[in-house]
Parts: sequence; C-alpha cells; structure tokens
Amino acid sequence: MTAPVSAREILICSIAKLLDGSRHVAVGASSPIPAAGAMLLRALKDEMRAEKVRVSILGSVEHNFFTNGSAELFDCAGQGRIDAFFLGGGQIDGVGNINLVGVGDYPRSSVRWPGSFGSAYLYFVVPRVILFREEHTPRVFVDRVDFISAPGVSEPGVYRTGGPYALLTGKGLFSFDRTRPGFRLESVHPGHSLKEIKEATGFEFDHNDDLSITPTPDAATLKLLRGRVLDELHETYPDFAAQMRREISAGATSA
Amino acid sequence: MTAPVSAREILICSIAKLLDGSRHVAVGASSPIPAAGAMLLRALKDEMRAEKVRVSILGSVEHNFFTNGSAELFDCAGQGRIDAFFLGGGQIDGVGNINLVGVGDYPRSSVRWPGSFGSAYLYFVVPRVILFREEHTPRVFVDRVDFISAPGVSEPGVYRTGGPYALLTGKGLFSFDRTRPGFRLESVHPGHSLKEIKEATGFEFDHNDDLSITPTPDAATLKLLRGRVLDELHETYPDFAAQMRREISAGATSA
Amino acid sequence: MHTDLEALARQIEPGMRIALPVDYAGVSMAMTRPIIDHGASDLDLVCVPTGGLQVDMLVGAGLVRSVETSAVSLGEAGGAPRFNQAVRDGSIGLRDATCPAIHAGLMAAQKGSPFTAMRGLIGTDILKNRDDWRVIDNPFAQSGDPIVLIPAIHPDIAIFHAPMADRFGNVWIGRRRELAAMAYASKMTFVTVERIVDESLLASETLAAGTLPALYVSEIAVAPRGAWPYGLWGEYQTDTAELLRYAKAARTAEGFAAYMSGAVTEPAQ
Amino acid sequence: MHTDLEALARQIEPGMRIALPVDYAGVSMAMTRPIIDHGASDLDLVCVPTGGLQVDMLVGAGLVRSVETSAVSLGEAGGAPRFNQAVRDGSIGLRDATCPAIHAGLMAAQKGSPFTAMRGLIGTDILKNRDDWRVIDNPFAQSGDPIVLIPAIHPDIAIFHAPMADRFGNVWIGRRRELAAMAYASKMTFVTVERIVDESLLASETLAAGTLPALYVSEIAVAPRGAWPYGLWGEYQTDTAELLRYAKAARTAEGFAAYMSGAVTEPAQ
Repeated sequence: MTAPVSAREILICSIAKLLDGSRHVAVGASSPIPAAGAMLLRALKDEMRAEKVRVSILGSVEHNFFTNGSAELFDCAGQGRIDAFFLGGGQIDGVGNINLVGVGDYPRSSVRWPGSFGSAYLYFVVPRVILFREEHTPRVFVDRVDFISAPGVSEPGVYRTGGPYALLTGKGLFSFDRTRPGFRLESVHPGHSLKEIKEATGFEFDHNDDLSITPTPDAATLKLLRGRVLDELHETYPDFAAQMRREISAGATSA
Repeated sequence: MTAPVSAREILICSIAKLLDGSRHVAVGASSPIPAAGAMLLRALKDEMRAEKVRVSILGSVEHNFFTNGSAELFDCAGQGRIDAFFLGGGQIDGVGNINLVGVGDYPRSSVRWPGSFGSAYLYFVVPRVILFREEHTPRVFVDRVDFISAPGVSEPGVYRTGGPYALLTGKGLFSFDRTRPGFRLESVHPGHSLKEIKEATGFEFDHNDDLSITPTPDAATLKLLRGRVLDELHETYPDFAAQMRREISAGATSA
Repeated sequence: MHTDLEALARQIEPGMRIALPVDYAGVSMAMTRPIIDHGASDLDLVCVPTGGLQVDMLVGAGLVRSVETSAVSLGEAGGAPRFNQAVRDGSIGLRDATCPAIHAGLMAAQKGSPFTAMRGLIGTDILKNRDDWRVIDNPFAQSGDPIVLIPAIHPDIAIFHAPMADRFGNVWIGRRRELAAMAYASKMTFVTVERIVDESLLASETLAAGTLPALYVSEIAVAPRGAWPYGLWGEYQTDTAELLRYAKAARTAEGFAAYMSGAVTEPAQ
Repeated sequence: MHTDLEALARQIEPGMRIALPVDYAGVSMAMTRPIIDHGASDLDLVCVPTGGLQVDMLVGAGLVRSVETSAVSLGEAGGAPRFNQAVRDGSIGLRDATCPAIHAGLMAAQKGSPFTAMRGLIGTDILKNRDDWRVIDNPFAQSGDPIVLIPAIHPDIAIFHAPMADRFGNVWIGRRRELAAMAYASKMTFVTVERIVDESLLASETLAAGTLPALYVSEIAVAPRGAWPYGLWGEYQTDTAELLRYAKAARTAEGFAAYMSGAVTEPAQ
C-alpha cells in the first residue's frame, strides 16, 4: 500500500523542479521543505548520473560546507557561486517586494518580525530566488508591502544578477515576470481553485484561462523522496522527517 | 674578558632605544638587526617588570602570532595595533621618500629592486617607522628618489597616522622632523665623523655643532643582548646569531 | 588576563557600543547577568549579524539605547518578546541592516578603511532609513552605477563565548571567523571560554588555523557551559526548552522580571 | 577531481590571468614545468602579494605578458634575474602594487564588490602608474579626504600547493588564509597537494577551521614535495642551495635555458 501523495510532498517536488539546472542551492536555517526539495533534486540528478548538485544548508553540520564564518554565504553569492536560494516574507506584494521587518509605520511597527536577514543582498545576486510561503492569505500577499526588505525588481542601471524566479504557496505555484513586473499563476495545487487563490491574494496576477493542476510526483520520484531524501533530511531536521514518516505510514495504513 | 662592543651591537641597542614606548613592534622578514633590537627592548622591559612588549617577526614561526594569512599584518597596522615597523630602501631622500622599486626611468628601471612590498601602506599607518639601512653611501641617500614607493610626508588632508621617525645607518642616527620636513643627525657612531657622513649623504640634513657619539650599551644591557636576546634570535636567524656569537668570542679572546 | 565575569562587566561604561555574535557562533550568555547587574545603560548593540536571547534580555533590562541588526529572534522559540515590545513602544533606536552590511562595516574597521562598498540594498527601505550610509556612483563603471558604502563599525567591546583559550591569551574560534572580525574591529574583546588549556594554541598549525591571537583579546574568563541556553559548536546543543520557557515568560514585562529573578538562570550541570 | 599536472596545465589558455601565492604560503612549483611545457603565453600574473622563483621561471620562459605584484625576488638568493632582465628590456608589462592593495583587490572580488577602499598610496609613484585605480573624496569625511579605490581582481585561475586534500575535494590551507582569498576571487582554482587523506577535512571542527571547501576548488593533483625548492609550512624547509643555484644560472638567458633543461628540476626524495 503506497500512501497517497501529501500536500507537503507536492511542495517538495515542485521545489525540486524549480531548482532544476542549479549546480549549487543554498537553503536558510529552519527551512525543511526547501531543504527537502534541494535534496530531492540532488538525488534525482545522482540517479540520472547527471552533474552533481551541491546543497548548502545553513545551520546544518552535515550539509554546511562553509568555513569562513557567517559572511561566507554572502561572499559566495556575490561571487556568483550560488544559483538558487529561498526567501519568505511576512508580506509579499505583486511586484515581488518582500517585507521581513514588520507591519505598520516603521520604525514603530505594530507587528515586528525578526528583520531582513540577508535578503537585501541575496535577492539582488542569486539568479533564482524562490519565494516560499505556505500561508496563502491576504495578510501575507498584499497589494503593497509596508516595508521593503528587498525589492522584486530594480531600476535600469542598478547592479542586479538575481531576483524572484517563482512563488510557491500552500495553494499554488506562480512564476515571476521581471519585465512586467508581476506574478503569473502557473498551477493550482490539488484541492485548491483559482477562485480561492484570488480571494486569498491581495495583489493582481496573471493566469491562463484553463489552469493546470500542480503535478504530483511519479512513483520513482516519490520513492526517492520517501527513502534517501527523508534519510538525509533526518540529519538536519529530525522532527520534520519523523513527522513526514508518520504521515506516510498513516496514509499507507488508511489507503 | 668581556668582548668590546661591536658596531652591530650599537645598532641593536640604538634600535631598542628608538622603540621605547612601543607595545607592539612588527619586523619584516630577513631583518635580524631590527628583530634583535625589538627583542632587546622586550627583554629590558621584562627586567624592569614594565608592560610587556609584543614582537611580531614575519617569516618566523616562533614569533609570528598572525593566523589570518599575509593580509593580517596590514589589517593589524590599519587597526592601529602596530606601534613600530622598519623600512629600508634602495634609495632614501632628504624628505623621507623611499624607493624600493628601481633606478632610472620607471618602468624600464636600469636596476630593478624587488618592489615596494607593503611600504606604500605601512609608512602611512604605523606611527613609528624606523628607516634602517646599514650601507651609508651617496647612491643610497640621494637628493631625490627615482621612484616614490612611499612618501616621507603627505599633503594636509591626506589620512596619515604614521611615517618616518628615525633613520639609522652604519654611520649615524638621524631623527626626522615631519614639519620641516627633513632629517637631523642626532649622533655619529663610534669611529665615524660628521665630515664622512656629509660626504656619504646625497641630501642636506640638520645637525648640532657639537655632535654626540652614539652611546654604547651599559654592561647590564650588553649582558641581556649577548644572553637572552641572542638565544631568542637564534630561533629565527640561526646564521646571524651564530655569527654574532663568533664575533663576541673572538673579541673576548683578543681583548 | 583571566578574570571573573563581574570584573569584565564592570569595564562596560554607559553609552558604549557592544558587538555580540549570532546565536550559533558562541554567545557569551554567561556575561548577560553580570552586565545587567552592573547596569551600564545607553548601550548601542551591534548584532553580528543577528541577535537573540542576549539582546532581548539586555533590552528587557532597559540597558539598550539602540540595536543595529539584521534580525532579532529566538529562532525556533519565536519572536524576541522584549525587543519587539521596545520596537512597538519606540523605546529603542533601530538601525535595521542586512547581514552582509554588518559584515561589511566590520570588514572596513578590520582593514582600517573608512567604508566598504556593497551591492544590493538599492531601493530597500533599509537603505532609506540609514542616514549613516552613502550611495555613490561606482567610479569604475562606464555609465551610472549606484553602489552603497557602509561605514566602518568600530565597537568599543566585542563579547563572545568560545570553547577554549590557552594560558597565553589566544582563543580558539574554529571556523567561526566572524568572531575574529568582531575582535579585529573592536577596541576591546572579552571572551568567556569553556576551559583554559596549557599548551599554546599557536604551537600546532592545526589548532593555529582556528585561533584568534592574544593580540586581539583583552580579557578572558572561564564560564563552563557559558553559552547556555544556546549551544556551542562542537560542544553542546541548544536547550530549546529553556528558550521556549523564556519566550513564554517574557511576553510581558512582569513575566520577564520574574524569569530574570528566578532561580533557573544557570544551566543544569 | 584528482588528475595529473599536465592535464591541469592544458587548461591554461593564452591571455589568462593567473594568481600565484607568496613564497612561504605554498607555491605549486610542481606545476611550473608542466605550464612551461604546455606553453600558453601572454599570461597576466597576479602575485599574492609578491612573487619569486615560479614567476621568474615563467617570465624567463617567455610566457608572461604582465606581472601585477608588490615585489619579485628570490629572497635570500637575491633578485629575480629573468624578471629583472625583462623589466630592463621592457618586455613585460609591470603593474607595481603594494601588498595590501593586492589583498584589497582580491577582497573586492571575494565580496562581489567592484572595489575596496584603502588608505595609504596617496603621493606614491605606484598610484601614479596605476591608471586602473581611482582616487575619490571619502564621502563620510567632513572636508576633503582623498582615498584610493582598488578594483576587484578576478583571476581566471589560482594555482597553489597545500599539505593535503581529502577525497571530496576539500583542501587544508591552515592559517594561510590568502590561499582561500585567491580561490574565492578566481574562476578556477588548481591545487597540488602532498597527499590525499581518506576522511573528510570537514568532519572535525579542528581541521575544518583551516579547510578551503571543495566548492572553490576546481582541480587537485598529488605532487609530493610539490613546493620544492620552496618549503611548505609544517612540512619541509626551503632548499636555499637550490635557489642559489638557480639565481646563479639564470643571470643569463643561456644559463636559464641550461638550468631549465638540466636534469635537476625535481627534488631529491
């Protein structure tokens, strides 16, 4: 009895697809789903005997290859050695601006989030930044962020080799068009609808009339994810990996 | 039979005096006499139970406390953590300019020396730079250097926390006046004369009418130099230390 | 060189600029209580490059005038409650930054340069709110190319925790090079360590590679498990339960006060 | 990853910019002969921050278009004869620098910045002859404060020698952090090593502290005593007699040619 594909597994597989072509993926601390996506891509490439994918997970001992202190991630990105990274945001708006600082008038934010971390740099220099936020509500996806930690696009003449590539939420997958600029809904995750996404999104976005459903992984990919990838994930995110394993075995039993 | 004080020993003791008040002295590679002077100061301060003097000798394993590659010396100086350093010069002129690059029209120097090393930075940021050149001839001490590796003085407004403090040669000891700017002969080493120094120096310099003789060390200082300092020096400059020891024992026998 | 925590704390004067490391790099939590007991206020904190429990406690104790940081949080235990409250109250100055800008400021100080240039930042509200930063046109570019200059950050004191020091004042920092950067940039550096070893850390090339030389270290004090409840790389793990306990208590000023006066402010041995 | 010296040399193309370390940091002398045999010319050498025997040999072999350096010499064995001759002949381009300027250029590349600001240099003939450097007025100063900007140095290849690498491509560089700076700044990095070890250098915090991660390493080849006649820190001493032998021979082009074709171009084992 194979357990049915879970929403999380669809997210992980979507991330692996978005990362395809990257040689070096960096993942921030406390990001188990992006980490799993990067590990899945690495495993898939290994199976295909394609060029190895390097995955650097901050805060991990096993998967952190840096030896020059906490500046090295940023140096490495500045050197063009990081192809893909993940950013979230307390608020994300329709032109790809992200806000990691707070709600209301800065500096006396009524809700204060931790802060911008490295976003104000990495968003400029990592070619493929994947915006990942599971919560898909109007308070997250706003018309205009209250504080720009990092802008989605820049004026001509501003040095920029990176920026938003896609936005993945709990409801759907968007691509980002830097020229327009704006998001385009590419697919809706199983169990969700365009109407629901429109209601949950505070900004306008493009979409086709007949929307795709975000694909579920094939059997081989699922096997890799539930095997090798969960094993690797366990080293850095033991709680998360254990939780996924429980889901899978519960699903297999009930299936 | 104590051996008579050698010319080298007078140089070493002169250097120790010039360094007095420094907490951290850095010494370049292949500079045994400056290194011995710095070690002598350290030993003298230890005897007096005064604040410890730190001596960093580049290229030494025992006396090199840097762990951040070859940039650290310059960083350290830029932080104001190096009080004294030594520079030489293929040419040195009367306003304290030094030339470590070559003779003739740059870039096709007729005589090429190795190059400026760190002088173009250290001369600006180390408060007490001691110019040390044993060879005292008109080809070294010129009216105007052919190439300025590092200038003796700078225009007002140029950031400068360091510069020449003294010039020690095989014949005499000069101080440097940054306001004039120029050198002033402070003392003539035993066995040399003002007339000889004037003939050997291609630039004008100040001096008193009745010139001092560079003092020879007292017995206690000499004992420290011939004991502990030569022992320490041996670790980094075994050939030089051995040669000095031979001189001392030959002197003691013939005395 | 080897002294007690209270003696170190007494060297902190009101209005000083204090550099503190990120959660996982070696936070000298052992110094937090002595600093609060000493009570020097109007401190300007520089988080390298982010802050956590120690920053939250110092803010909660009312000692902090401003925080320069890329983020403040308790990690898995959530937001930093006293810091967030102080932001809402407007009772501390905020100098929001981004991680590499903090590193850039320290690097300028390390190099004795007045500033470091860095990419990114253009068009952010971070830049808009930093009147101490400058934007110039890159002089090497053919056409207009705006670039941000971050001024040197010169803390008065850097404070961190490390696994070991030797009898000569050298401190082993391993691959946590940001601790060296903090020390290079700062006038004074206070280090608490798990233990003092007899042999010089500079005696072997292997250990020397991860050693901050005594030249940059002002004071060392022994504080076993001195990062607790944070972990220390290669030594012990973070005590997340304790972080959660703090996070819950410090939601209110009263809860914070109760936590700080409570008995459990030292690690279980 | 582990390949032979000739295969590495074949990746060098005419006109490339090659970064080479200072004498005592780990010079891959073992690569010198394969590079000369391969014969890619018009090389622009960057000495980090000074050069010696390897630079002199490459210049003597006619492969060098320009040298950016703070100095070139054979140390105790005196001046660099083929380099000095080429200067007199005007047959190579000279980009005289000062040590921290080379470090500053690499640092800019490491940081992804277009330039690094540095003090000093104002009023030197070094600056006067560097039209690739810029002087600006420090934007943070109240009144005029000229400061030099050094543009990023982006070598095509960095080449050095180190004591060991592991099977995963990590290289142990100890406290010779300039080797890391070279690798960070360069598109490719070729490393020769005394030996390959089985266990990952990143597996222990102690060794990791002195390790350049595989991420920055393009190629590794084993070359026992690969720095000879230079020494390698922690491994073996410089063979000064051999340096003197070279210095004497290379006073003339003929002597240089005879030395290079002679049998003794490998260390006695």
